[in-house]
Amino acid sequence: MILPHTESEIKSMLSIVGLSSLEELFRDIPEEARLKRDLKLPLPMSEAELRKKFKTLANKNHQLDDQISFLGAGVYRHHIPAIVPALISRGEFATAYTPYQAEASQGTLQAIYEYQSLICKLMGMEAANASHYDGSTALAEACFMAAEISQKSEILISRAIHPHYRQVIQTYLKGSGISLLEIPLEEGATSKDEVKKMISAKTAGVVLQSPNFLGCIEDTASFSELCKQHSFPLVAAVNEPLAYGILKSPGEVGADIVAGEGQSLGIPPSFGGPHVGFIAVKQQYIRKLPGRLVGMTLDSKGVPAFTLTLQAREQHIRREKASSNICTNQSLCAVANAVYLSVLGKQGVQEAARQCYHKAHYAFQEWKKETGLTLLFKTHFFHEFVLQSPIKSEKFLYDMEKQGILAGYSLEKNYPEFPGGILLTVTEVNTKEEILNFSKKAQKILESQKCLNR
Amino acid sequence: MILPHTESEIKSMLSIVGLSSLEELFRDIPEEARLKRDLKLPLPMSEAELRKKFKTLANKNHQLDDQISFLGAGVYRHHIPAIVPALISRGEFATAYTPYQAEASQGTLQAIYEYQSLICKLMGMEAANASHYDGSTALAEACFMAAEISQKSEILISRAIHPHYRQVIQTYLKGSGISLLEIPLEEGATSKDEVKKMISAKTAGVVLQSPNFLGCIEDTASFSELCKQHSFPLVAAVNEPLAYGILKSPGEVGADIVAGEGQSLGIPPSFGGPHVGFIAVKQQYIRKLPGRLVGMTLDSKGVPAFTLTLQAREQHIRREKASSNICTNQSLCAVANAVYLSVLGKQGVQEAARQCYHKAHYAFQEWKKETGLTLLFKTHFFHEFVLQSPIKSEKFLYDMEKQGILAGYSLEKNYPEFPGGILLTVTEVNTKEEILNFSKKAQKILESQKCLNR
Amino acid sequence: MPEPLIFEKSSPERKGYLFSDLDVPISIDSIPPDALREDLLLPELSELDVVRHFTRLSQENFSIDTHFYPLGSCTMKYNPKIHDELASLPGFTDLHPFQPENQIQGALETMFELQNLLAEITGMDAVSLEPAAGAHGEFTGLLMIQAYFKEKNELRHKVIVPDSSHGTNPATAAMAGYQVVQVPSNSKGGVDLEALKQSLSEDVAALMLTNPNTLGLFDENILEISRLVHEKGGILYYDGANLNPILGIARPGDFGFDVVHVNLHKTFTIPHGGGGPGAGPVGVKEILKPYLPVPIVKKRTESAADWYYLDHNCPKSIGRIKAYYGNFLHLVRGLAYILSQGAFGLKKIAELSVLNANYLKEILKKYYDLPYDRICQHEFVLSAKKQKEHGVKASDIAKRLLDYGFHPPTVYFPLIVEEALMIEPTETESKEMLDKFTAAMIQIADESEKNPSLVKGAPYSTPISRVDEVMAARKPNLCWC
Amino acid sequence: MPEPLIFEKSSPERKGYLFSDLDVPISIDSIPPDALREDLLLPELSELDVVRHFTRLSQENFSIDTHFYPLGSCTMKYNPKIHDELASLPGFTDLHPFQPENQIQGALETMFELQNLLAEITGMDAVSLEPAAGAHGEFTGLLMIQAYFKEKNELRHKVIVPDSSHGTNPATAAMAGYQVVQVPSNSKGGVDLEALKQSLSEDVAALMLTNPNTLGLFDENILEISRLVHEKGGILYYDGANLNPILGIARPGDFGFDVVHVNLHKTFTIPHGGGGPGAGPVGVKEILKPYLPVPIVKKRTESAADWYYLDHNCPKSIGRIKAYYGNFLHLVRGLAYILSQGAFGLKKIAELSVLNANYLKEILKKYYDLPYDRICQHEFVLSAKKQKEHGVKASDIAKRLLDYGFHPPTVYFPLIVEEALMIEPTETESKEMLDKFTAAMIQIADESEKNPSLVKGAPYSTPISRVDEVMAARKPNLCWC
Ligand SMILES: Cc1ncc(COP(=O)(O)O)c(C=O)c1O
Ligand SMILES: Cc1ncc(COP(=O)(O)O)c(C=O)c1O
Repeated sequence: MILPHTESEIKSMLSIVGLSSLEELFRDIPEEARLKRDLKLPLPMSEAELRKKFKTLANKNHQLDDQISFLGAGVYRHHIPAIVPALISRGEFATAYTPYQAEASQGTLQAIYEYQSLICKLMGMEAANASHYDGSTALAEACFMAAEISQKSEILISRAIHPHYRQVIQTYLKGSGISLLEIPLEEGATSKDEVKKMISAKTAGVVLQSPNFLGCIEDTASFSELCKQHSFPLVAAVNEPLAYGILKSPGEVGADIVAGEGQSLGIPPSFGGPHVGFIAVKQQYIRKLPGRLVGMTLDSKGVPAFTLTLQAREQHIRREKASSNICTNQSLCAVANAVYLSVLGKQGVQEAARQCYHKAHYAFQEWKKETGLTLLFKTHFFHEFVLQSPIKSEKFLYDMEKQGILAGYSLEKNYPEFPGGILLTVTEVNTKEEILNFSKKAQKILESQKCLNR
Repeated sequence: MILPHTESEIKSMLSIVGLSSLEELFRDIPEEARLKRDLKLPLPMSEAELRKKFKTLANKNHQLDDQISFLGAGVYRHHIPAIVPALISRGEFATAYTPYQAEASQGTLQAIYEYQSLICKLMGMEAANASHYDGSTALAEACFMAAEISQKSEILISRAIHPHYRQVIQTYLKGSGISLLEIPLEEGATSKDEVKKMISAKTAGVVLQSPNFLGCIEDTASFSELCKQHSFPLVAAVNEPLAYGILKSPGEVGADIVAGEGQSLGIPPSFGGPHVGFIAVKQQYIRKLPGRLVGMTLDSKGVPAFTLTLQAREQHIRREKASSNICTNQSLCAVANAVYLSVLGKQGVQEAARQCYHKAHYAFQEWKKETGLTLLFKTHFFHEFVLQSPIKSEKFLYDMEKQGILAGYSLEKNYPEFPGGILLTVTEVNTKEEILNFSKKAQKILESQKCLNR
Repeated sequence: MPEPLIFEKSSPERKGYLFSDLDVPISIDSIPPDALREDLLLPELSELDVVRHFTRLSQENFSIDTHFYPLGSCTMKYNPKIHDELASLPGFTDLHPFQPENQIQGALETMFELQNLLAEITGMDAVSLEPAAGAHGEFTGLLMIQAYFKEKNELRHKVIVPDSSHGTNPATAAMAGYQVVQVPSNSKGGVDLEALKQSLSEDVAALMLTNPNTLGLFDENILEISRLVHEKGGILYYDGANLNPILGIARPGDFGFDVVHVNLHKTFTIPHGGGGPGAGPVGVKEILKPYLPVPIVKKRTESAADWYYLDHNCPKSIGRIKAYYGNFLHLVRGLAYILSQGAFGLKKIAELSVLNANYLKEILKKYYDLPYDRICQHEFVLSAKKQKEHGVKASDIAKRLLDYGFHPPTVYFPLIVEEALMIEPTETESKEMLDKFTAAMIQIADESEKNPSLVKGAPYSTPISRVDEVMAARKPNLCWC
Repeated sequence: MPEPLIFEKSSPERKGYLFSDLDVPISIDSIPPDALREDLLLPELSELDVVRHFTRLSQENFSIDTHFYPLGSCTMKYNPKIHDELASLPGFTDLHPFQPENQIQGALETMFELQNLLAEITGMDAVSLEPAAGAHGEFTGLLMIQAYFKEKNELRHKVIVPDSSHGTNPATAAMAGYQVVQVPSNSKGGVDLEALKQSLSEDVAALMLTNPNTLGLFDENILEISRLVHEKGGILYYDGANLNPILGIARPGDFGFDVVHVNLHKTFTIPHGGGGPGAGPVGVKEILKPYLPVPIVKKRTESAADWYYLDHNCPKSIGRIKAYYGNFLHLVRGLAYILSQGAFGLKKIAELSVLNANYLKEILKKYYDLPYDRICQHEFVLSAKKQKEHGVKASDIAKRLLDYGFHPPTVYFPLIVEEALMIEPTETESKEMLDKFTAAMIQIADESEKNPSLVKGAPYSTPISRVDEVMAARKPNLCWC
């Protein structure tokens, strides 16, 4: 891309400004503060050279689509309708800024209002913000909210929350005086007995996810009751929003705040980002929400219109008293979510969830039968489950990868208590053939391993 | 894609129509004329299945970009600025119809008016139609025009016109009573001596191209004089519009009608289509032009506006008396041309042409030096030239292809008079490295061939 | 002109695009100076200028993606976005027509498959995918007919065309050197059989029939027509541009037709692109197969693997009718569409496109004159006769519809209906949309009575008001200078 | 609301999307029925409905692709389309963050290269690409500072923030648990040195400086400020969101700053997406390097080939600040931009962005009050004081600009200027465009005097008229029901 200025234009503009050279524009910068050399950068590339370079880089990666993948663990492969990228890439959406000028931004504003509404419907909530960086940071801010609401300082978090999320929350809470305690697991689900023991006068809230990071469906309703008894909020975390195509939504099972990740809803894995976080709440907490909110109102002629609202929570108005420092969010990804949920609609979301469920359950049964790999936990699951590998999980995954299969996520690093544990995900994109293929390859690897061990 | 109708809507609509079943809608079709079975088609595919199927098909092709290519011969690889596909794929351009309703189609109309103007500027002409199917059919219709203008029946066409184009013209003229005679070549250029001998009272026009199919630059001006002397039009054919970034335009060297192909201007090779033809003329011939024309006019408030015009030439008004049967043209590709010419602009088009020229000349010199391959013709060329292979050209190309190089187009089939002739094209996309690579590979092949022959 | 011309945005010396530096030495060997161009009057803009210009222009269009577009005879159905994605796979776009056969197997397979599916859908024996549009397909068809009679040594110089046919039919016949004989429609909108009989003779090479015709009507006498023409040794040409309403219901081949073209850009969802490109494959019966244009894609099964190739070896072929092999990327789209639908899906398309049209017709006939009050197929033609009594013409109604957010129907076509409004809703529009459209049409009928000048002054909401077409034609300004 | 809500377009039972048939047997093992959802209140539409809806919505936006968008503090420069193409290569999008290292070498190389280039551009020793936006980068930076002092066992609980700073600075400091101390600006728009000195103490962990600040001014005393803070053992945080005007001209690292964040979505052409996503990499000097968030991309050269890996082994790290590794696709865009420009190109960008701003300023200062009349950097702030005398506020001027086809400047920010109009043209706008903009602004100044109610009633040409923000906040309607 080249700049539009011609030499003669530069001259005439300089003369209006009353300067004789471009250098003079920088005379406020103290001499000693200036860079006295050229930046050490590669020579500029033409568009053609960029294409070549980035094609080469991209080709050094192994696309998921060119292999068989049962990798999930918080980032999921789902079909993305062609209209999602086609619509969100429209220049009018992609190159607009935050819709501060409502009259010039009704497109973004209405799309985000619809996004907020769609997320609420899916989550069983009453208000959602206009998006957050990702699931992990949304959940961290939800922890702040919980502490703010309960005016307490100890968050109890399930150990079956995504390890990255727990780490991020740990980081976020650093300066806040709020502490984070982990609730141990039982059969892959959060232990009710343990949580009861942990609750104290300091407890600010409980963070639970269902289906959790290990794929297990939690008994959220009981936790909700517990929270209600003690009058602190239940924060529901979400990794896989599509699950609520068939499972009761967090709202229906008693969550007060829902925070999580929308990547499943029309956004490709993208090596981890951009994805999109959301925070949704019941009506009474809307003024505690971090981030932007779009509201419906009327214009001066009485026509329904949209605008950013409740801005008094935000940094640009309230500065250090704001409910969060967030400014730029993940708006365009939120619009992708809105397009996705609109085109799949009620039946599509139900069908996607249904297919995930049945394929995952078929896979598990098939693999058990053919390879002897067993479920580590007895708890019900949605589309993700933990298998127990008889050999080191890293080794198993490595051998499978050599056979063209990404056979899941090893729990060894983040859950040393589950040696040999492998988290596998099966979604509607996985075919029966792929599932059978897994059996064949895994059989061989496990066989040969047995031989070695003998 | 699924249709929007729900069962209950179908019922209520049928009742308005006064029918009780969808079958009844077809009662005008005689029973015996109906298809009594299901069409024998594959089972319907979901979007995901389509993606898989077409990715597989596409992968069975070998992309040009994954090899080294010096193949041209009427279809050229040039850099396509990213904005070209980004803009023409906008739904408002892509999913609009022919702009019959001017007030609802100013976008397409203005873009096409600009296209017409840009083509005129590049070709040195005064009016261009809103596009034609491709270069070959545009040229065929230009032959009709020539005969119509001169009221004669014999078209003299250079043998250095693209063989496909000559074949298409032959086909087009079949029912018309116009005949086509080929002007022989001399050093790769059209023979002036021969054409003089061929001109007769029946001559309707001369068709010449520069640079011609064999890459040679013709002395068009002399042909133009000849045509003027005999009062029939000179039709200039065009394969490579970018040549006129540095070469005099057909208009400047005396063409009356210019017809050709715009693929070079922002359209990928696409296995031969869609590309885009154009016909441009001097002012006096505008009412003879086939196809749509966009004109500038005013709206009822005096604001400049655009509309289809001179429609009285066209089939939908004039039926059998129309200047052509063309209705659908290649409008969106014409818009691609307009975007391409706008973003490259004067300097970009000049630079692209300059680079083609210098790279081609460097390549030819390098190859001569390193491989001993020689130019078949002494005539000046632009970015395409014919080398003389000492072995059968098909064999040479085959061996080169095995080495990852598309080493040009064999003339053996269409120009048996040039055995061993290979047409090579070098454009700005070819790098020096590729050129040197060609030398290395060709050297080896020719060496080993010599050994065999010894 | 709410957006200035691209030329008016130009500034001397401005650059919009950067090429890689020339990586080879500059050639000394140079072109004769008198061949060198001196000036090049192209605009000079920045990339942003160009993006903004064409983005803004695009917004001035009505399109399927933004508006209901019930343009008769054009089948403005939704163009699935997935097809754009498939057609822009680099394995398709970055492919040269002259690559060796082993490098283009995927492209040839695509074409082979589409040839076969279209043959099945139309009831024909072979299909050529070369024609770039419907009219081009017609031309190809007539040249084949010509070649056929030439070989039989029969001199037939006439082609019969009903007065309700599409304009390309007579234009094509003339272009192929035929004398055009027009037969009138009967009171039911079909071909007048008596007139047809009288026109038929040993001079007649072919009858070109658009069916369903441009009135949206299926000719009840189709089999009789077919019998009559064949009896006289003539060839039956089927303009299948309007195939949409009979997909999976009936097939031209089964009516006895010998040649048919279809418009992939109508029935098979190729986007119209503001007027093109399209694709107009032609199907033929066995008798015309030898004359198909070259090349034809064929398959041979070699040692287990299929091998596709381009057959140029067709001695009786009419020759080549377009450089290379058709609008290939559009063939990808057409194939994707058929595969996405299957037999059941295609039939549903036919049924619901016809249902939509009849639904509109039944509602609107109370407000507008309906010259042929029958079950229609994919479209129907109203007349603005009643409105004309108040001075409101079909074109006024068309312009007024723009203010209601609808693209107008085709107007003044077919020529045989006075003040024609030709409405084709297509199957991809929902009942809600149809209901909104009828509401607007009814409103306009009302306005035409009560406030005709309101309608005659429309449109009021478009970027420009009504254009002066007379001035455009009188002093044609076709090029900026 | 010219376009109905998506929910209002829904029709029960309508389907928009088809999945492949389930190819496995249905599982008998089933979820406890009380976990099953009963109803799901999502809309039911066809694909065309959805395409039309969002296409039409998009058209209601102003955007860089359609309008000049001189929104101060936001650097609304052209976002090259080539970056969209590169960032959507399947080798980047179809990549899972947990794929084994050998499968993600291209992604890691991309990140490694960008880390290094940003370090060079900012004059820092190491860079983390994880933060998703500027504010996220600030938070990361402050946590690193906190960790640094914690290790040194220094209890510093204050962060100094000038009153001209961006709102995220104090908000971030508060979020990290700091007490925020605000220092005023001096008459030249820079930090008031005396006030700064008084605020500085052993309690101060850091000064956060936006430079050029939100008045568009480069603080002449930058080196003095830096010296003062370091003297007291404080850390210097540089808000580099406005790096654009000093690219290749000066580097925060060279001023003595220890941490800097940059906004790839401002200076480095990532499209703003209607508010995000962005990317806010953070660079640090050697002393803070141990505290960088995990993971960091590193390279080791093994047997001739480079090998990239994610280093999690950083014992002093503040930890993870986002799941996975940042907004990766945006990093592709940022890298592409830097590579397309090179050293010369980046410097040109700085120069011309500053030239554009000063050009506008010089022309407009005759019509609007200019509180700080100095050479500005990328932007400048006018005050609508004079216009206010006629009852016309900054927001009125903003709305009126819409009628002239311009997106307004940022208004009422920075808070220290009364009726602020903060104008940042960026370097990608041409002189013609700037001239058109000044013409409109001058016209509005004139209207403000002669016809203030015209300005106060604006806009007149947008899809809706002025919205009622008070009502929106009083009875928040945030969700359709
Ligand atoms: C009935 C009929 N025949 C033929 C044609 C001509 O097709 P094309 O425009 O593709 O040349 C059309 C298209 O408008 C048509 O509607
Ligand atoms: C000076 C300054 N600092 C910080 C920020 C915050 O960056 P972000 O919106 O990416 O969080 C901005 C962006 O608006 C800014 O202009």
